[in-house]
Amino acid sequence: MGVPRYWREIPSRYNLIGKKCGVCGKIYFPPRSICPTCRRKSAGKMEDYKLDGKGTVESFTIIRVPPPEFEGKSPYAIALIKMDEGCYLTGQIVDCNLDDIHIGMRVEACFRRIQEDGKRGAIYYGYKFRSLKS
Amino acid sequence: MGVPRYWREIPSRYNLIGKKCGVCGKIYFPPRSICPTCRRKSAGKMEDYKLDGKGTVESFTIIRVPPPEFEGKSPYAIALIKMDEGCYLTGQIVDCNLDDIHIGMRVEACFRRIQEDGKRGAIYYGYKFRSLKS
Amino acid sequence: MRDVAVIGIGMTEFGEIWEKSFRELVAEAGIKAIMDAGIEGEEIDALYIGGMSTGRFIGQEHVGSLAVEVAGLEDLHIPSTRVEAACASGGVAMHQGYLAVASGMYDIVVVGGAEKMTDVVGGEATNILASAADREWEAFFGATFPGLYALMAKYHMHKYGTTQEQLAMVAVKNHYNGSLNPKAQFKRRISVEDVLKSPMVADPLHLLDCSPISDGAAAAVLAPLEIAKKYTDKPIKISASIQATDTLSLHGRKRFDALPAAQHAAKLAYEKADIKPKDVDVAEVHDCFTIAEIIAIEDLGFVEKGKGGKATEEGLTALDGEIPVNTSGGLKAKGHPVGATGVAQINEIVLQLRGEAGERQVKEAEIGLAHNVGGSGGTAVVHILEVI
Amino acid sequence: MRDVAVIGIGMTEFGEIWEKSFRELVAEAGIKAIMDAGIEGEEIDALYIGGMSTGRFIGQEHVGSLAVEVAGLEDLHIPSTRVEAACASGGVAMHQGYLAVASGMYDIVVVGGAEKMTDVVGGEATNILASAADREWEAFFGATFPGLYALMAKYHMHKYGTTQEQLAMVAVKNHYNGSLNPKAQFKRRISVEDVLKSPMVADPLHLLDCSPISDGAAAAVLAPLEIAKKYTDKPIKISASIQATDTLSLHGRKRFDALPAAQHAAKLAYEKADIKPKDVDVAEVHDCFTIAEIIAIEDLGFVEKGKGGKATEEGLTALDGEIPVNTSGGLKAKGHPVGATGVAQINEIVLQLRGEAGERQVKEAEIGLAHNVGGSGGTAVVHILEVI
Ligand SMILES: [Zn+2]
Ligand SMILES: [Zn+2]
Repeated sequence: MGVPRYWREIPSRYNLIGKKCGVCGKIYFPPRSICPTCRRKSAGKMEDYKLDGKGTVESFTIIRVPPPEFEGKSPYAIALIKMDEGCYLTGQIVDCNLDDIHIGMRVEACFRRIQEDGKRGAIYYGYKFRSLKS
Repeated sequence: MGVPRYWREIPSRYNLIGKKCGVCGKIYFPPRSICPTCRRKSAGKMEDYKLDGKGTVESFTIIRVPPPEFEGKSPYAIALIKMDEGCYLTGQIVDCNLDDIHIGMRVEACFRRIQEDGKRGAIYYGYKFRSLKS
Repeated sequence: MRDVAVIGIGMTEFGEIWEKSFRELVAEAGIKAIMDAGIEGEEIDALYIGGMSTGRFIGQEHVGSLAVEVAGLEDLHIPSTRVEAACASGGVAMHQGYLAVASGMYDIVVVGGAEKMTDVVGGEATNILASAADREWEAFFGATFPGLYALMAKYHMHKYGTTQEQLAMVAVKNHYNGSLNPKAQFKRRISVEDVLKSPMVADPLHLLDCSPISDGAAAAVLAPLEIAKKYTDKPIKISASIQATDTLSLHGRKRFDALPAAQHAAKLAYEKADIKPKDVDVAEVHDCFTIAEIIAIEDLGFVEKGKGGKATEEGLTALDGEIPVNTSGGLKAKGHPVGATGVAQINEIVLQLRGEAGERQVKEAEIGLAHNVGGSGGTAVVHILEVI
Repeated sequence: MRDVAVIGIGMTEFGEIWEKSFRELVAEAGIKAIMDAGIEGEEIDALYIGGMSTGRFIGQEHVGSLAVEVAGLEDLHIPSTRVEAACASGGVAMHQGYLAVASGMYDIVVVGGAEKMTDVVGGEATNILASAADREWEAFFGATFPGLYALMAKYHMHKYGTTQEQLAMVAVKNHYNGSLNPKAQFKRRISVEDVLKSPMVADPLHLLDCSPISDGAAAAVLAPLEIAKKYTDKPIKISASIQATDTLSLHGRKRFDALPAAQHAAKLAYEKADIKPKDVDVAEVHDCFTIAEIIAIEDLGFVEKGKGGKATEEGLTALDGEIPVNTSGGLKAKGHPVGATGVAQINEIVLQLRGEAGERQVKEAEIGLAHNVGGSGGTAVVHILEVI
């Protein structure tokens, strides 16, 4: 199963632009069409909002049996990250020793190659995270 | 999507062995576990029954846009065939000019290569039909 | 059993909607239907969503949960159920939603249907659509999905003298109707000659006898009729909703010139709604191929078995005919995102019965029918809707 | 709303069943359940069948129609509906079948669940199972399905001090139970050391913390309680059936140490059945991974949140414990043909409540619970069954 064409072009993957509810002000990433708190009142009022890219590791794992698309890339770290804006997302942690990853670790987004599709010759980019030196 | 492993080995594909209902005597091909007329009375009473392989074309079409597994094989004829035992099946008609195929045409089963799976190097065999010279 | 009404509808444009993902399509149709119904999220008791092969088209199963997330309903933890019956997935979602309300189990149920088909390459779509048929005993031997309908077409032509031109006229009519529908995938009018000159897919079906590969989503909001007026001035009553089945394989059927499941569903639906076929003012039928519409108008009793081709030629089913069929453009011209189709049909009938169908409005339409088929007839769903 | 009973059950052996196709598995489970219930085909009003990814595992969608054909019911044209909610597909089929009977819509409904997972090669199964999660925002970035549960495990360990050994003890217990179940995929008993020494899949989950890839099917026959005695001396009453949802994505949830959908379903189920968690005599819970069982027994209120590891260690959930959990071997040892699992759980609870569970029989089991989860918690279904 290749990556659907649409996905290659999801701009939020590059620019971390989520949504801010025009009613309650809450920030959502991945982007949502409706605020789960304000619901119909928020329809048409979800505005683009660019995340700062900084967050904290809430949990993580090391993938040692990868799916076919990540063959040859394991082991790699996947984390649940709480962004400073309050929303959560799933992403890889890179540029560090896997043993150094820990819950509570501060991270920042960087843009990297995520997958390749050998058959179609396509490369898909998006965010990963690295340790935030503060 | 490759052909599931199980399918390569469906013996009925080779030997045209269907089922005969032990209650009403009706013959089924493809094989069934339950007779749709006798239902629970037929459970456990569906006996193997080898078809003679002869039948009549009930309808047919020429496939000109083939699925990926039949790439390069089109045009080819697919027919709805009423077997002499009373059951119907779907199969290709081969060894004749496509223009000669007609509803009411008498045919007999022959055993042929159906599909190849380039990636796995597997070849799948089964029945096709050819004109019955009587 | 209580009466059920449609109180809201919504759908996306159909076509190759390259810039929107499956979830955005679902969100768009769902939000439109909810806004149309004027309900609050907290009022929704359950969701049903039809999708045929989301696992293969977009690598995503579990779209019931996805629908809850895109609708922002997760904190309510309401049941959301994906149903699948190939190209009848949308109709089955409607039927299951109808049952949920009719039985008194739920009050407000949102029904959706969606498919994103254009993201796969080339022949992959052909292979996926063959999963609506019997993979082991039909597709394995080389039968394609158009091929199965071609077998029915050839049989029908042989038995009743139906002609290629009559088949083509179904496409011509539906493209004409599609030209009046802003949401249709094809808005270009075509001629019988265009159809007959288009490449042959599976004799006797040409490319223009076949519905396209499409993206799209549709939704409808259901409520008990007794409270429907609270939400809308124009509730449309569902006077019958029947789901029926037959064998998965075409060769397993009792006959090849009809879809027995559709005949059965139609019979029960007419009984339930207490109407006759001739009482139907407008119908959306499952014209995945032109032959399918001809068989459908026979199975639905609009004409005698075998007379569908002739009736089409004579204009019975045209927009200004006695029983306008596929005023939306049908699957042929409106587009056929398989999981969405059954719900999109309901959208069209509701528009017609509300008198909101614009240029393609059928005058004084009071009773509408929707006929949705899965595979080569393994599933059929018939809905009858009425102005109240 | 009327009471509903299970009047028949049937299932195939689970495992790598190389010599049987999907349809043969469906036929076998269905026929066994129908024979067990002692019903005639003509009495069946509707079918519901759960299957997660039949389109990708065997290239076959439209399995509602397929089930009708394998059961020989096509001439009745009864509605047959495939439902899908990833690994909760079977539980959702049970719930939809329950609604259909409880609402008075139908009397006899046959519910099935099936999956044939071992026919695909290598990593393909991993990719398919990821379609239960959010393909765009989880799997795209490299998250696997075991990976999502590993995130929950790590979180739980960090927050509550749950240990790898406690996780392993879930597997040890369930393999022990599986050794007493003739239909289980794994009948080999294992030790904590075996689990900890098995290869790491996604830290902290080892291979033996994960349920296997399996083939299998299960079925159940439902009827209104008031007529159930006509068919069986031992009808088992469904005293609650609740289906709930949450976001598809794990990162979209309100918490990561629980499945809010399961907590919600459990709460409503206890209210409906009018019992407390401690009243449950035997439970089948969704242990797709060992951490899932620990979270499940907390979400179900058998223990306080955070105490699931300790309770497992202390034997609360062992066959001779206070609340025996996964007496069948669970998904871990019995096997996990995803679409079948929810219905197989009902099979086990019915066997236990009938007193027919053989060597693994729980003494005086009168109230049983089944807990089935889809994806990482996007869907949850809880059933409570009772001896009457
Ligand atoms: Zn808000
Ligand atoms: Zn018989």
